[in-house]
Amino acid sequence: MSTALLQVNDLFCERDERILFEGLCFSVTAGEVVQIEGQNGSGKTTLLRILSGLSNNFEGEILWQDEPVEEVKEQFRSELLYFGHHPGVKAVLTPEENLKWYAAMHPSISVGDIYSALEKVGLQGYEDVPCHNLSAGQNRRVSLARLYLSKAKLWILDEPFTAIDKKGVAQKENLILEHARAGGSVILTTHHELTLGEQIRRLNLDELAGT
Amino acid sequence: MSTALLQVNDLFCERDERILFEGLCFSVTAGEVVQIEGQNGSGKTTLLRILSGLSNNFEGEILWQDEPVEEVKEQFRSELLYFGHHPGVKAVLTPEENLKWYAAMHPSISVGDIYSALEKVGLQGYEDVPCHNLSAGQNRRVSLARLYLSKAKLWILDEPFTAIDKKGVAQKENLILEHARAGGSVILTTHHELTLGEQIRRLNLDELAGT
Amino acid sequence: MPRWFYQLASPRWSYNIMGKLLPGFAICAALLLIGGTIWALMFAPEDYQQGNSFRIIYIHVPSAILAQSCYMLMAVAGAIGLIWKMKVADMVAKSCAPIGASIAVLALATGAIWGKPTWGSWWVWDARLTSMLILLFLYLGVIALHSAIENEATAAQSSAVLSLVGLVNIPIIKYSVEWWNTLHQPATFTLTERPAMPAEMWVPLLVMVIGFYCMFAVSLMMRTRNEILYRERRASWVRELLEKQ
Amino acid sequence: MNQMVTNEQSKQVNDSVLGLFWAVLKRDLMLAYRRKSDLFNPLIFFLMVATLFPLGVSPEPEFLAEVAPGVVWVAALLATLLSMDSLFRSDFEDGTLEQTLLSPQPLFIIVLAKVLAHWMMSGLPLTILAPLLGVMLFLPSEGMGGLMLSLLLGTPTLSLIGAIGAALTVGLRKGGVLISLLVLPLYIPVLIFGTSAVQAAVTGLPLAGFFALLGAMLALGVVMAPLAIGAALRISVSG
Amino acid sequence: MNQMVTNEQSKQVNDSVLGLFWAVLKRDLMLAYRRKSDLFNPLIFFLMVATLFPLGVSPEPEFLAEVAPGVVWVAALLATLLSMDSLFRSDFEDGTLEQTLLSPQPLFIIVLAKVLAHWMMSGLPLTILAPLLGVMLFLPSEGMGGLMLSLLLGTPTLSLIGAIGAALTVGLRKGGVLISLLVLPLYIPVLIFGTSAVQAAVTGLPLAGFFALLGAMLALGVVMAPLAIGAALRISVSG
Amino acid sequence: MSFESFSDFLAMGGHGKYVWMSYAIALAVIVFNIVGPLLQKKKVISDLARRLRREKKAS
Ligand code: HEM
Ligand SMILES: Nc1ncnc2c1ncn2[C@@H]1O[C@H](COP(=O)(O)OP(=O)(O)OP(=O)(O)O)[C@@H](O)[C@H]1O
Ligand SMILES: Nc1ncnc2c1ncn2[C@@H]1O[C@H](COP(=O)(O)OP(=O)(O)OP(=O)(O)O)[C@@H](O)[C@H]1O
Ligand SMILES: [Mg+2]
Ligand SMILES: [Mg+2]
Repeated sequence: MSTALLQVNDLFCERDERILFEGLCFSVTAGEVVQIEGQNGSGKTTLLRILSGLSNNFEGEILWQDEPVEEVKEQFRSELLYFGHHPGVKAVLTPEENLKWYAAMHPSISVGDIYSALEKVGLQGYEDVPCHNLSAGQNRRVSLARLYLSKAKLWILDEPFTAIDKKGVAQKENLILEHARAGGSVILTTHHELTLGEQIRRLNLDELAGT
Repeated sequence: MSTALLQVNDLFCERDERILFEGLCFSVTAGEVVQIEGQNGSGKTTLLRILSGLSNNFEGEILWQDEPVEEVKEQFRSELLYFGHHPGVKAVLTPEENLKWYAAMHPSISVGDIYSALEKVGLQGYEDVPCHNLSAGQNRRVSLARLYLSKAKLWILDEPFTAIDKKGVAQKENLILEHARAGGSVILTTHHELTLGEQIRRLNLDELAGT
Repeated sequence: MPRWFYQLASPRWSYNIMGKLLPGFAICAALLLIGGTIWALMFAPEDYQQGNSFRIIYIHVPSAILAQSCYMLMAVAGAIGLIWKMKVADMVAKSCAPIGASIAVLALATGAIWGKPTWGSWWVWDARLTSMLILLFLYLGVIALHSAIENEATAAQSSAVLSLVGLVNIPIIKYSVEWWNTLHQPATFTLTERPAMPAEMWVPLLVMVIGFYCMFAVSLMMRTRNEILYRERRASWVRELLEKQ
Repeated sequence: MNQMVTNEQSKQVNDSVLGLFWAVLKRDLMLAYRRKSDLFNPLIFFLMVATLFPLGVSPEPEFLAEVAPGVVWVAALLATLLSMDSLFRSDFEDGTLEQTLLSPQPLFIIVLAKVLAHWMMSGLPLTILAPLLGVMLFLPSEGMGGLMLSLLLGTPTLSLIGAIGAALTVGLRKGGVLISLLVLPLYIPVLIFGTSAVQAAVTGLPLAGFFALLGAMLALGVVMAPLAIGAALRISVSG
Repeated sequence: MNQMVTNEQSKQVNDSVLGLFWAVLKRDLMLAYRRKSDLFNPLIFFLMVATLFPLGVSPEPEFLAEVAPGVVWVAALLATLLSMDSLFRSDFEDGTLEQTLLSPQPLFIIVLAKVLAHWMMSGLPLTILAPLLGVMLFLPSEGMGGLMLSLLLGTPTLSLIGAIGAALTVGLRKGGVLISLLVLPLYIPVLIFGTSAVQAAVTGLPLAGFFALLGAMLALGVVMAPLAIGAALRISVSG
Repeated sequence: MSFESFSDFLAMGGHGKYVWMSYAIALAVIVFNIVGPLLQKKKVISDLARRLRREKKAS
């Protein structure tokens, strides 16, 4: 039995008097891709922020490799890649500078890979353009380049495909599969139709909601 | 022959020394849905902003019902609905207040329709919640409610389906078709796979780009 | 609209005509400035009150006058660019700003230097000085706004609006400052009332003023020509021009 | 008959213009009320200056009385200036400014309403609070009327001029300061006439001239500034 | 042997900490440089006060000389305070703050580097510019040294304290003013010691005591404030 | 000629420092306004020429 990377026990979250989910239990093992589904406002983003440790607006227990997350924060954070609604791209910096800063925040990343990552997301030639001069999709791509850089085991991706064109989406899907095959785990949400097929597990929040 | 609502002649636009499109000619007649295609950074947003009159960073001629747009600005604006990357929703206002303001900006809209529009986009029960307490998709839905309110002939929609769930997308597609059937025109961009099928005309910017 | 107006609107025509005018102005400027300086420094009589520090006037007054005219030109050119969408006017307006600012700095600096021997301090909050300082701020604002906007056309339009607003305000500023000053500080140092100058004094001053204007014209035309070249870099005539070099 | 129709029409247009004005004004006031910060920022700044100044410079009443008109006016000016940047910025960032510019309604009215709303949240409370500051800074009581009236006439002009700067810099990522640089020189006449009026009030000199001047500037501003603001907004957004 | 390994390790850790510090500092300075506004905002504000004050209050040299220390210090304080709000806000809005908090690197160092960068763009230029203001306000030349030194020691403390307020309010849509309210009371001791130092310098009294106090506050701030800032940031983002 | 000797001329009746400083600044400003555009022109032309060559090569 492969032990769970991330284990969630009896999670409860309420916003504005509305219960988003309660008694939520699931675990993510190495090699798994989990898609959180649910309609707009069902609490996907809220869940992902809780899992990543950004929000402590919940009740329940989250275990990272069988230890409570709060106790292994350091280690958890160095194994985590979080991609939120806000892409975390500074508009006045160039793609290269943005990624360099990200590398400084994550000591496991080597700066040399940045160029190849930018090339892989189709931004060659734009390394030196300030991000506010890039299109919406190009801005997201800068942030997505982190997927190529990161050495993290667990990826938490909140609608990573927003504003990305079809070719880009297909490429990112492949990347996610590869990551899973190499023993990583991915938790993601998206409203795009995925072609990942069988390899992915779905978790629907709509059914879990209270009133 | 139906005369063109919007006619574009020999449009040229360049950004940062890169020609996005040149010699672009097309027209949109009543009842037509035109999808602008192209990969990230190909200039879709730029084109839509030019068409809507927000940007004058171009060379060429744009005609609205056979007259240069600059000369019939007032009239053009009252016939136009523009939906951009930024949804134009104030985070501290409630959905209802946001739409009321929009109605004030467009005298043809009657305030009474706001509730039914909010209901149609699935925001019943959220009329009084400040938008910063709504999810990403719900925020977009507030802005999309304008589609139900507007009496405009020409809709220019820049990735209207971002962050919207599948059910929502299907509903919006229907709405667009209905608008076209009723004699309106739609110009839109999206990276979602549309199911509109034959009724829509595609315009690919990638082929038009210069070097 | 007269024909020359349309021709002026053509960058190429403007480039060429400025190229033809330049040498003449340059020679005038050089002769007037050198001659005027020699006259001012060596031959003009010294002032009976201020002694030789008075010779600063030959720099100070031309620069003070020029700084103001330059602003006017900038605003008018900006307005033409804004209303008739004339590119060359935009370029002229853009070129005016750094020149005007440097001249305003010169007026301020010479004024401050002159103040030390006459008033005993480098700076006093006098009406003229204050309004000159404000003029400098107006220039700096236009320059800063222009350089902050990446898109050339937008930058030109924005700066034009700003300089026009400034132009409306200049008389108000001048008036208010003068009035404020008389209210607070009854004329300790009057700049306006001076003994009528003898001709030996004001003729060189006039020479210097004209010299400064010529110098301004030369600098302005050179900057505008550079601007035209850069902005019209896609035009065939610029390419031909470059190939010839 | 014909005459009447035109009248009717013009009345209708008038009504819709007033409705628009009111809708924009209401929205901006509501925004300020919800955000709170915009509402109190200038006020707190104003009070801060009044507190810090005696602490930092000198707490002696005679001294403070002498500088009070100037300090209050400088504080009001800075408070307005600092609140200016946010006037159009949030509208720009969330896309409502685009929507405003694309609406068929007259921009002049919209802009005027926005500036009025801004003034009601900066200049007006400052004016109302001014007597308190006056007391804190030992301004002689003869000066109070002059202080309030001069602020009442002067601060709308500050808002109008400042809005031009805000509109010019709204599209700029590097905005922010620029606005101070652009607007400050234009503020100086208001400052000078304003303080002169208060000083005249304190010393018992005639005031009417100053108020006439402040009023004239305001009138000029109301007529001209919205045009400049509107033009500047269109330019900024198109860039 | 064992000892050596530990040394080696701690050296490596040290290196990586320094590297992180440097990377954050560099990025923030670059951001400021690109945006320009953050770079010049406090400076321009500072100059503005120095220009407006004589215009609004009184242009007489003797009077100005007397108030100069206080005015310069109040201006520096306000300039710092006003620039504080933007310290974490843009990071919060574009999601980089989230990324920072999720990084395995020590937050203490990151925060310290950010505050240092902020100071280098506000306090430091103010200090360098202070003599110019001194001249414009006719501060006696004996006071210059004291003015600069007191600003050099005092402004970093202002940045550190202000950053706590900025961190506490960053998640709030109604932030903004709140920060002034939170931070101002904590600023007052710095203001008082700072101006006292300058006044002592002008009158030729001994200075060392004031500087020692300013230095002690700074030392305390460097050790304690980053902890508070880090905790405040985590709380704000989780809200 | 208002001056007896060259040293008189330099001294300017005790105000030499001020007068010469003013004229020096004036010279600096004039030089800035003439040489600045000249350098600018050189740069523009070399920039554009380089671009032209690059485009030629590309096509
Ligand atoms: C920073 C200091 C000073 C500044 C900014 C300044 C500025 C000005 C300005 C704006 C003018 C008006 C030019 C015009 O339009 O006719 C002017 C003229 C003049 N200034 Fe100054 N000034 C300064 C100091 C001085 C000093 C110290 C003196 C001598 C005591 C002086 C003597 C004059 C004279 C004689 C004129 C000619 C007046 C006229 O033609 O109407 N200035 N200055
Ligand atoms: N403000 C700007 N200044 C300069 N160049 C810009 C600016 N905005 C966008 N660009 C450039 O213009 C090009 C087209 O951008 P645009 O936003 O129109 O793309 P798009 O087709 O909408 O892409 P996406 O699918 O990512 O939204 C991009 O390559 C970008 O680099
Ligand atoms: N800051 C907040 N304060 C209070 N309630 C909030 C806040 N943000 C979101 N909510 C509420 O929580 C619910 C879940 O929001 P969440 O952002 O998690 O939805 P989501 O599933 O990610 O939706 P989407 O598909 O639109 O992104 C929503 O109904 C929303 O009203
Ligand atoms: Mg979400
Ligand atoms: Mg786009």
